[in-house]
Amino acid sequence: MDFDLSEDQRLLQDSLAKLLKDKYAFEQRKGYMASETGWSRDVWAAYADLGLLAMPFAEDDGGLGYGAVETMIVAEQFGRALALEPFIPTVVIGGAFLRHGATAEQRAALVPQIAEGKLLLAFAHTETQSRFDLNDVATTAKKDGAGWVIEGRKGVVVHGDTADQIIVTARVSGGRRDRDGIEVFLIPADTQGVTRRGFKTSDGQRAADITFDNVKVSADAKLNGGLALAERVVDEAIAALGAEAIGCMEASKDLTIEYLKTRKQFGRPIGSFQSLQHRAAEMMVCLEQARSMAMLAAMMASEEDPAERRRQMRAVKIEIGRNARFVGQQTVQMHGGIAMTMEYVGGHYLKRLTVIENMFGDVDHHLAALSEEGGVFVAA
Amino acid sequence: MDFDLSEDQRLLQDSLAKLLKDKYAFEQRKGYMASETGWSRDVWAAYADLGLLAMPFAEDDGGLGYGAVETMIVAEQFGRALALEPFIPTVVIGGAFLRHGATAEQRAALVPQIAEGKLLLAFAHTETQSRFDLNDVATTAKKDGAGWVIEGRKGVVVHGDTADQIIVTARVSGGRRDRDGIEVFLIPADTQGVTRRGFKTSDGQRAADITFDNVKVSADAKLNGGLALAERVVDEAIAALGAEAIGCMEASKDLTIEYLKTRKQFGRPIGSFQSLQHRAAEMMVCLEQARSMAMLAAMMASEEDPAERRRQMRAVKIEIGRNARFVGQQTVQMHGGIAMTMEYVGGHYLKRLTVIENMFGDVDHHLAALSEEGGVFVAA
Amino acid sequence: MELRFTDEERAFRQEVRAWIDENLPAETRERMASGRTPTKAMQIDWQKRLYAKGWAVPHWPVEWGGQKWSAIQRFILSEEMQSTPAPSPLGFNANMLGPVMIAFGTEEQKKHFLPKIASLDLWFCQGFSEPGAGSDLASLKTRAVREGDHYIVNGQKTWTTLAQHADWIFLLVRTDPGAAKQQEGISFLIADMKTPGITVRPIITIDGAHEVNEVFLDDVKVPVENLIGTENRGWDCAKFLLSNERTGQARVGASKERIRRLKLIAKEAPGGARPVMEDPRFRSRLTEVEVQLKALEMTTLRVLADENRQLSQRKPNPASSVLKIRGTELQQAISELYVMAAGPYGLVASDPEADRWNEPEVAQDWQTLAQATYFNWRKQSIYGGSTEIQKNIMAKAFLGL
Amino acid sequence: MELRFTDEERAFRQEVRAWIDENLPAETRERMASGRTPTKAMQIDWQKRLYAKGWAVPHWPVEWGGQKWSAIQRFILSEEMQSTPAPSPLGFNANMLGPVMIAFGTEEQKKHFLPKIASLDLWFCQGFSEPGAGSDLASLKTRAVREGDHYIVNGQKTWTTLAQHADWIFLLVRTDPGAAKQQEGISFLIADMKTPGITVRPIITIDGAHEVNEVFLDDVKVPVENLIGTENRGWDCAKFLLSNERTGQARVGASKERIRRLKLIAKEAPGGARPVMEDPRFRSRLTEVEVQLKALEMTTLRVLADENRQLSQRKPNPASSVLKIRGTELQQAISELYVMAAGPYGLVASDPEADRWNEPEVAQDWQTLAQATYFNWRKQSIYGGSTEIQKNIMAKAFLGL
Repeated sequence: MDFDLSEDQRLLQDSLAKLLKDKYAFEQRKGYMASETGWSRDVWAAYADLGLLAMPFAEDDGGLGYGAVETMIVAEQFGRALALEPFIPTVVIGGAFLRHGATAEQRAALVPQIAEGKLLLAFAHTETQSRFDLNDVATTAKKDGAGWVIEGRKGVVVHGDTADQIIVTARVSGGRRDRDGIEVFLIPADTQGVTRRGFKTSDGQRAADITFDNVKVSADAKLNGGLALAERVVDEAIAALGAEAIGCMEASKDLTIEYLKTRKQFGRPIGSFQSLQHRAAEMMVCLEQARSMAMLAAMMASEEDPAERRRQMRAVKIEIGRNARFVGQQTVQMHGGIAMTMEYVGGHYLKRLTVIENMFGDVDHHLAALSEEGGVFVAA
Repeated sequence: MDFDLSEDQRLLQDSLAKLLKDKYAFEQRKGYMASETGWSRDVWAAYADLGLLAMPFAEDDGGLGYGAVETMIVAEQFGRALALEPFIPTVVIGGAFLRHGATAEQRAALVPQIAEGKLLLAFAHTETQSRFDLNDVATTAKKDGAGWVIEGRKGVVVHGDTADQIIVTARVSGGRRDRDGIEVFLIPADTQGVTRRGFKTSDGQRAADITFDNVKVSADAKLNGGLALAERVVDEAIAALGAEAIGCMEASKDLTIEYLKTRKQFGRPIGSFQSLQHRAAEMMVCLEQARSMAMLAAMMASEEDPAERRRQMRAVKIEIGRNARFVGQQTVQMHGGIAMTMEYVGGHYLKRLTVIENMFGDVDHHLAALSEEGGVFVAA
Repeated sequence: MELRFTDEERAFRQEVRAWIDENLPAETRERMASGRTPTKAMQIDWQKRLYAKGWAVPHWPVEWGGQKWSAIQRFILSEEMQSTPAPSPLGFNANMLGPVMIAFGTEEQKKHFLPKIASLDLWFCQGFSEPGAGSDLASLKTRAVREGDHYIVNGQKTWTTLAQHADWIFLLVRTDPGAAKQQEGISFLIADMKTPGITVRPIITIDGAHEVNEVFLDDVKVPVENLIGTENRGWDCAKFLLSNERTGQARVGASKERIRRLKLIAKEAPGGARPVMEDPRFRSRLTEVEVQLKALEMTTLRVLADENRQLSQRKPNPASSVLKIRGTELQQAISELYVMAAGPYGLVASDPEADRWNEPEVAQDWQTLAQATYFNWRKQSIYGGSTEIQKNIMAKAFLGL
Repeated sequence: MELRFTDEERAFRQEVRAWIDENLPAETRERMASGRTPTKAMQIDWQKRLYAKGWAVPHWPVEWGGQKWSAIQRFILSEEMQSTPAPSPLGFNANMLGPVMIAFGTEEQKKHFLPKIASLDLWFCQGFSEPGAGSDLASLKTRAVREGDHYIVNGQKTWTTLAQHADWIFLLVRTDPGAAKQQEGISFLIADMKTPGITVRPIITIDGAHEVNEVFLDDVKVPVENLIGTENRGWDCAKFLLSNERTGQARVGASKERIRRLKLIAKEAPGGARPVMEDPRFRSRLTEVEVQLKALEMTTLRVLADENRQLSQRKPNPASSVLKIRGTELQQAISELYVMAAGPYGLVASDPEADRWNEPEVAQDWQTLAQATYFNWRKQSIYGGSTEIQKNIMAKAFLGL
């Protein structure tokens, strides 16, 4: 067991940190956010130059063959910077679907495009009735000759408005909540019958509501793996989102401590008040506990036993979610009014952390599921 | 609406406070606790002299005709003093059974004895399998000529070891958890077949495990009202226990604040440390919120609609339980080691509050039930 | 001790409820039920109706438009408005400036201003906070220099709620910078927002709302007759104002309304296999909040019933800090329950221009408001005396430190 | 970064587990599984077996009976003992006095004492706390005056854990009352408990247990060769001792064992309609604790893996405060879960003389222990550096205040 970064990993971390320092000052970020895409194509190109978009793919497919630890390192930096680009939808989630569910031909065709920053992906799984249940799928896929016809509607597709291809869960058989009968399709966004309506999410990022109206796709649009594939990919996404949350919490904590040191009230730095000191200490405890879980997630992302992986990822989601909420709220509370404003970065951490908590299941969702699955220490 | 005590009520409060000041110094209490009964017959006689034991009974029955507010006042004082006598089992619970479930003849025979301090009662409802459910009754009562035969075992009968008569729930028909088919019996403790095994409870008070082995009682041993009667009585007991908890919390808070003011560490009173100040403020908030609920309980104790009464009493149990736990724990934490010892009163408040929380249903028990009954504000 | 509402109080509640039902415009009620604040026009319209009925400022003396009501009656009116929900009379006018002027103002000031304050003919905003001051209000730097029969005011105020709607502002200024203590040498002024030199700049909060503003004061000429109370003794007015009407901060009626609405919503809110309301964990969390709210309602009544004694002693009841601390926590907790209920569709940002769209919504209205409200309500534990300040006050009051 | 145990580490765990299974007496395991502390005889017996195997003090240098193990290996041994459960080597000997003597003791002291400390031939207790000192350890008043080749010690120690079993005591005494700072002028001594003038008086804690004691020192003659380190520099030893082995304070292995046992118990524990474990709320609370415990396990491993770096820098890792704070909270939370599971039968007090009874029990053993353990474990956030002190340390470490 070894928690130190390798030389290469440290290099990756440093070079990305440098890039973000240059490109992601708060004012720059505001500009990206106000743009039509809601993020920066230039910065995306810079990520491509750094190799970030090729990271998780096998070298044979044109990637770098990096693993979950590297994803963690990168996502953490994105969290610190509150980066807006669709790294997780395209590279982490889209990448995992391609790695685990696509044919060699598909990978050969798509991976280089992703690596070069030319192909964006998004994952459409939420439906109005589904809440957080991946198996709750009313969207249908019906055989149509050699191909398929997709019908249905997906909501809150993160970065779905700018994606070139949409990865969609659809039901080929069974009842709405059956675990069997779900397949995953890769559908070009410009296919006839696909209608997208983009909107801002509560953290200022972008998502889309997408309807599929008699959408005809070819046979090879169906990836291999069905629901099990989607669950595996989501577990990898949870690991990456967890790492992003750590970066966000750490920046939030650093900002708060800096503020406590410099801001004066009643003639002294507010950080000299013991009640705030203890709260800051508690933030630190929360951050370290959450960081441990992000590491656990990186470790479990490649776990082959799906039940064990799922259980540990639920624990990750719960612990990071709880602690992120505390850190986000206390960042605002200890700053006071200033962090309630759009013009100050503090409140944006709270917003991003709230969104992360609510992606792929909130704390209570996983708490309920995990406690029904017997808890964390079942076999230990 | 008026939250002030009447002149008579203030007099009652003052005279009891004075009595307890004389009789319930911590060292005296230790003596009572170490005695065979675990409480003081002398002090019990003093309560009788003060009229406390006649309080809730109708004047026609030889009582004072006082209501739930007076019970609250008295129980709060007992809480402050950590009094050990069986006031709640005999006067509050036993009294309520007699008032609501006994015949005029029974009341005429028993109330004067209680008022004079000559008759002690205890309520036997818990069974090994029942947890907190009053309707979970395996003890049976079978018709036997004009009378009944009782068979079964009851656990944790508070002050059951010294009681002269035991009030017992028993099943005359139906399945173990049916709400129908439960009756309440008043059984002299010296009836053949009644075996008692007394023991200390975790707060140093006394209880008994009681077995009923072919216990034959006469027809008039059965009170009128069955489970509904028992539930009504328990709701009155919850109100009294809540008031006792308030007294206990208040004394606990006062002790802690006094300690914070006088105890010095690092060259200054520990009460000058802001983290402890804020914790003390939170104790105060908890106490005031709990006190409000004790008043609500006094108000609802006479509510005739059992569903509404039950719902509000659950809220009382939950809020007082939660806040009592905080106050009890913080009393020990803010004192440090000293309150971990038997020789100091601080820890005894925590112990008594813990026991109160676990009588007639703990916080989670009532939280589950109340949330299934639709919550607090159903009709508002 | 009588712990139930009397028959008269119950009858009064019915009267209030019936009158509100009859007089509150449907659009106002709907907008508020959705969880939004009323528009300026709605606020003015409603307060004028209340004023005409004599209910805008019942806690004021009768001669200035008040009612000889008990504290309980005032509570009932306030709670009924919150539960409907209807707008409450503007706090800056009814609860802050009005009582200060009644206590400290001249007869001329009272005659001229109080009716306009009560009826909302003049909308007042509060110029207390300054950049860099935060909870340390008395460290304010805005200067007012007497020149003839005017004060020349220079400085900056911030967190000025609804300054964009205001006709007038009441503000604390430093008139004697040489005073020994920072609480001394402060004066309490009122000024017309149209006075040259006053500039309002919006502050957008993290939920995207425009509620608060910066107010810049640049050589603003304020006539000396706009001084309230004694020059350099403005801190007395400020303290009086801050200790006034803390009971309102619990906002129990509003929280009860939000809970009731949440229960209806959660019964329909998709929760995968079953509606959110059928999840035992969600229900437990909701019930935990309800129970605390019930206790807070009782605590509010206790503080109210004690109000006369408190007023005669002119010192705040420490239990009033309980109301602010727990009231805030519960409002925040309720906002978190809405976020939970909204689930993934809570990610959809509320769009202030949503009314203009003809397309189908991408999420239900309440879902899009859930996170915005959660973010916005973080302010509750910061403003009006932060939770930390409330605990300092309590510690002082009963630790004597 | 390699976040999994290596094959070697896994094999080592198997070896440790097998050896413990084979060597731990059944009565010891049973007593500990019931949630009780081991008897004196059990503690000594087990530590002697560990010593014989070379596992009593693996973190010590090899020459004094240690092993060349990685921090992870030491963690594995410790966790396996906690999970079995088996007694851990006595902390006062293995983790406190031993390392201090290795760092500060003379060759003679080491040769004479270290083997006895490791094997528990001599049971040591810790004489640090004094009445009135609490968390302010350095304010200690016990005096030692040098007279010839002895120190004459007078004073009182308190909270002395298991002094009733101890053969020897290590203690802090004030040798120079005139020193400028209160941390100066303190010395670190060891003394035979049989020395005339040492009296032990039990302190009974609120759960009824006799774990701690007062130790009175009345003209106690301690030979000067029993001084550890330099006279008047005893605070260095104390600081070294206190910063040492914080990772052990998380007690993750023990908490995991308690959780596992609770799950078995709760499956049978009567909950009215169904066993306690089938109540979704109870399960959620249990799972919340488990999740935090999992995180703490990872945090412990991180701190351990970082230990060598920390040791070389001779300053404590601030994350070690995380371990104490959360470790304590979780142990206390678990004790509350046992109370919940026990329900009404949790009111039955544990009877220390229960063994003597032949009658049927009035409650199950674990039920009678639930509240006692809950009461007893309130100490966890008080001793060994209270939670408040831990947070002060953290604030200092990263706020620099």
